[in-house]
Amino acid sequence: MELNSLYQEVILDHYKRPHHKGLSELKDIQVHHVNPSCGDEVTLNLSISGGIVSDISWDGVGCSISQASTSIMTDLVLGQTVAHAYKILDNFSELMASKGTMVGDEALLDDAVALAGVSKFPARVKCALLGWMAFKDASVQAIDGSEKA
Amino acid sequence: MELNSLYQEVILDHYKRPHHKGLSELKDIQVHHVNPSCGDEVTLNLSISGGIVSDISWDGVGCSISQASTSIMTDLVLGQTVAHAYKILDNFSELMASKGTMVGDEALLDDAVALAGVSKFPARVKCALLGWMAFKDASVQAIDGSEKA
Amino acid sequence: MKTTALNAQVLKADFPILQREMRGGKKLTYLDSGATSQKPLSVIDAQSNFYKTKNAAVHRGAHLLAEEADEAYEGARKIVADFLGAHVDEVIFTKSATESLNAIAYSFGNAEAGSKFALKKGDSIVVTEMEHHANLIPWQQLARRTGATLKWIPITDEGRLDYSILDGIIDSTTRVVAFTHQSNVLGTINDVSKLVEAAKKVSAITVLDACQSAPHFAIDVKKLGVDLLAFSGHKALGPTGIGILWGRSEILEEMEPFLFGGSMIETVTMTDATWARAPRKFEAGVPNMAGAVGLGAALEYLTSLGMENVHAWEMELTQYALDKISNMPGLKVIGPLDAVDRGAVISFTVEGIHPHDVGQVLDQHGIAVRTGHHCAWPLMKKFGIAGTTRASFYIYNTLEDIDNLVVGIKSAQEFFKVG
Amino acid sequence: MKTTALNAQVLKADFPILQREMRGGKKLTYLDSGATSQKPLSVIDAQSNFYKTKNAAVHRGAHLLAEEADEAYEGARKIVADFLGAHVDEVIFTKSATESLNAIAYSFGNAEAGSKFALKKGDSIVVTEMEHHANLIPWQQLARRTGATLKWIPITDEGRLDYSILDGIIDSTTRVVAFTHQSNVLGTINDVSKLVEAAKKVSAITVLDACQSAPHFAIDVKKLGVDLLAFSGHKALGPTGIGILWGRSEILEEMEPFLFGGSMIETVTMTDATWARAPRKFEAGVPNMAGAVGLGAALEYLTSLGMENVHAWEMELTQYALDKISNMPGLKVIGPLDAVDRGAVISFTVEGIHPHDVGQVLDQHGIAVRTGHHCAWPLMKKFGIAGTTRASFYIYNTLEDIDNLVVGIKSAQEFFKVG
Ligand SMILES: Cc1ncc(COP(=O)(O)O)c(C=O)c1O
Ligand SMILES: Cc1ncc(COP(=O)(O)O)c(C=O)c1O
Repeated sequence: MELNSLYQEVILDHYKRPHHKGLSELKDIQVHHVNPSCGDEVTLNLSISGGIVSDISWDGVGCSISQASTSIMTDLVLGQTVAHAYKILDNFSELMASKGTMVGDEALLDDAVALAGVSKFPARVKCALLGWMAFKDASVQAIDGSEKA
Repeated sequence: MELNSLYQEVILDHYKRPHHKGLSELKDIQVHHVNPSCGDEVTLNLSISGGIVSDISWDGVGCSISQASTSIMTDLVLGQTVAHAYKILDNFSELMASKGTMVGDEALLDDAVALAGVSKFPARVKCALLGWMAFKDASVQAIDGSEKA
Repeated sequence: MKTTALNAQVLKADFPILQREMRGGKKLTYLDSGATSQKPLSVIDAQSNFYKTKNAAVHRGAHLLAEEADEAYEGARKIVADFLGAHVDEVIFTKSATESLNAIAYSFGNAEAGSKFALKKGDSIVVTEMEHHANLIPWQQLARRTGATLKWIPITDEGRLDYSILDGIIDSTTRVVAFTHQSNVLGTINDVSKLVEAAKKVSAITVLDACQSAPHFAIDVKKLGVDLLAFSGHKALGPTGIGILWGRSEILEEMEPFLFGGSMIETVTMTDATWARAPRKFEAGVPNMAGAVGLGAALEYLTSLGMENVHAWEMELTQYALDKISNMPGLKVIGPLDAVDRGAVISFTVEGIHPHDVGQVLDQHGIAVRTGHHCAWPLMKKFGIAGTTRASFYIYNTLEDIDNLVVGIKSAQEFFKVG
Repeated sequence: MKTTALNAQVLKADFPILQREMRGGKKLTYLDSGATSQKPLSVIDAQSNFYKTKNAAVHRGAHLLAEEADEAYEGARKIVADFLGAHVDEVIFTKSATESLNAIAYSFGNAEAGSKFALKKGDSIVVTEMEHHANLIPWQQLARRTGATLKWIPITDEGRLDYSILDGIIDSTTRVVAFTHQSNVLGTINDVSKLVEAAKKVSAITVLDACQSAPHFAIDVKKLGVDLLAFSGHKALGPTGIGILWGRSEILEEMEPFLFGGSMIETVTMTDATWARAPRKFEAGVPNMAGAVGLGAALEYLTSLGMENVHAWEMELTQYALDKISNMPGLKVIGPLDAVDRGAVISFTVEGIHPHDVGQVLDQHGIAVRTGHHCAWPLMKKFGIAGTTRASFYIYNTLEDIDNLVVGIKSAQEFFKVG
């Protein structure tokens, strides 16, 4: 059944018990993103020090896909260099655009490969990307800010 | 051939030698009407005294139908009471709306019955009515004006 | 089961799309007519036949095709007029209700200072808290441009307008009262006569969003008493890209045009132009002729069923669905629970499952519903939710469709281990 | 006769309407494509099939139909983008060129004071004397609302823009230069690069009315260098009720929206709203999905013919027709007499016969032409005429069609005893 390929166990796990959810006090920057077509929202706090994602936390409302994807993303980028985080992000974006033709690079994406099935459901891709786009936006702002400072 | 039913001899005669064309100096009122869909125009001078159309003249550019119809109209209403002119006008309007089902009351409409064929060509009905609508407008204004005076 | 004059199971055969297969080989259970309705073959063919036999630009041609196109287009206008109990010159073709509503707001914005339509600081526009964005944002923008204030009638927890405080909201500053006939989320049908009465008392212009009403029950603009009304063809079995703006003759005669261009003029010079009369004044450019003809065929289809029968069947479906759904564990209906003054739209939340995920599981069952904020975001906030799942019914829906929905929801609850 | 890659006689078979009988049992000779084109079966079927298999509201649904509708709709956007050499996010679906042009003018009108789009007293808008009302009156109105001045580039007796005095018209006050690519009356193709250069020198925004060009020859928005462009689907083999507004990304990003409602927002509260990005920002409401899909099929049809072939064939027709018509006694062509920088539109007057009467006689021969002012009234006044008869050609026209026209005109001259 296709539903199982969309909602893999690991996704449902992240959905029920999301990681890094609840906004931490530590933050260089906070962004708020919405998915206008459904109203889902995410708020993301991000700190970058020495080119490394030193802290990340989030809160929001959304479907299982957006919640799980955001949770997985935070696991993946925390403690990584921004450059490596962007590599993950690019790889994940490509996977999401693949319309079910890619399985995903597990070495790079880890739990995020479980989201590969989402790419077969065009309307859900935006859900999977919501948190990732927030991270991208926040990191750009954080770097811009630190460059100016 | 349908063309002959549209363009009867009498219409072509009025078109080539229109009656009361050329604006007279005498006028209570002048109106200018256009057919926005084709740009045809008519300017009409009208005098009414003692409830009678005492003078009417016109100028304008337009197709054979609009020119002939205006020419015929001026023949019909000049010297008539306004009430009788309206009766002619109503009768003619009805003929134009008849989609080819009426032949027209020759006793009342005289040469205007030659325009009966126009009613089969919906796009041309407006041409046939241009001068008549100008007369109606002018007569209403003339009467309003004289009542106020 | 009561028998109505309308046999939905038989009607399904008129709609080619309802025969198609969905994911997992399931037949389509279409419960999203509130977003857009499906089209009977007669509508699809009316459009095709227009292109195959009489396509030409209307209003401008002296040739036979243009005459026939004109007759078809103006014939469609007459059908719409009859459908609404209106005069034919009061019916304006637009591309959608969204355009119709924006057209009204822009026309008011174009009015000369001092005209009855011109707004200024100190004036107010009144809407309701349950408006679709299409009947909210144009007024926000008009208020912003003119300095007028936007006010709104709040709703009760049941999802009805709070009429008790109407007097405090529609007052001597009110120039426009714009409201929906039926909420596209709650199903609530508003009390038009009460609102019109309040508006008339202060000489405000009334604008009715009939998107969710005109397709579903008989409407008579004279009886409603509003000044302007909008609806979309595509929600009424008609094609996409065609909508209606109806206005009382006296109002249209005085209103400024909205779109400028061909066919809406009387005279034009390089620096100035004067306007044709309504409805021409409001239809600039070559119109959506095939769309109008298709909408004509759609309204003829509805009329042949009888709008009373359409309404009666929808009420039967609504009652049946409300009974079933409101009794399911974990389900909460957002909107009135009784099938009185409410239409065939049911929004609900499922405890523990996000609407998107509910919709996804239903999709797996071949069931098409809408999920999200339904372009009524302020309403969602009022209820403190991110969105709902919405099932909306039309003439081709059967009780079996609702049974399918119930099965689908249960299966979602099982899949997500809730309820 | 030169051979081109396009066989009009064969193409006729793709167009159902060209098989029908006209008055007096004559076959249809359709010479009114400048007003609206006929539709090949592939376009008619594309629309029908959308309704029969994937109709659903785009942008909002989580169900399979909505996904498929979305794919079809966005696929059509991609086809349009490719057709114009544009980026897909630069393509906005409207209902017509008229809407597109009005949308631009209203968007500028909605701009905050001080924005690059906001106009004020002292600013000027430049158009040409050969504009269709749709690219004239919206600017008259914007000028009226903002206090800006409307100026225009006059035309020569031959019917070309008078470029010699461009400098005096496009000057430091100029904020917008809006002009037609090809005149719908004269056939004149304007020198886009010259006008864009003059506009760029003073940092004015350029708006191109491509109604009569995009359907007839290859267009590349990057090469044209304009900022905004509009055309109508129905003149390009597409359905009625669908049009295109193209804008350079940077421009669209900064422009204010025009219609407000569903799908164009990012967030909404009762008092305020923020906008989605282009193209979404400019497409409020449920769009004309079937229309977009039909337009996609139309542009695919044209692309499969090759726009160079379309153009080459039209030039052959134009040359042939100009030779024939300009040599007829009593006939006067209004517009350039040589087939250089001019398109397949020929306007003419027949001495002693009013255009309406010419059209009527032609109609009797099954020939459909347009007569009147062609929504370019100021241009008529410039030439001191009330109107013209206009024959306009497209891919399905043959040399024989032109021969028919000549016979028809002669018969009109005989009937009215002139010439
Ligand atoms: C040059 C030109 N501009 C604008 C228009 C308006 O197009 P539409 O009526 O399809 O909006 C037309 C055609 O009518 C045209 O020929
Ligand atoms: C109540 C209501 N108003 C307005 C609209 C807007 O209609 P459209 O998108 O067809 O313009 C809708 C539907 O989307 C609606 O349900």
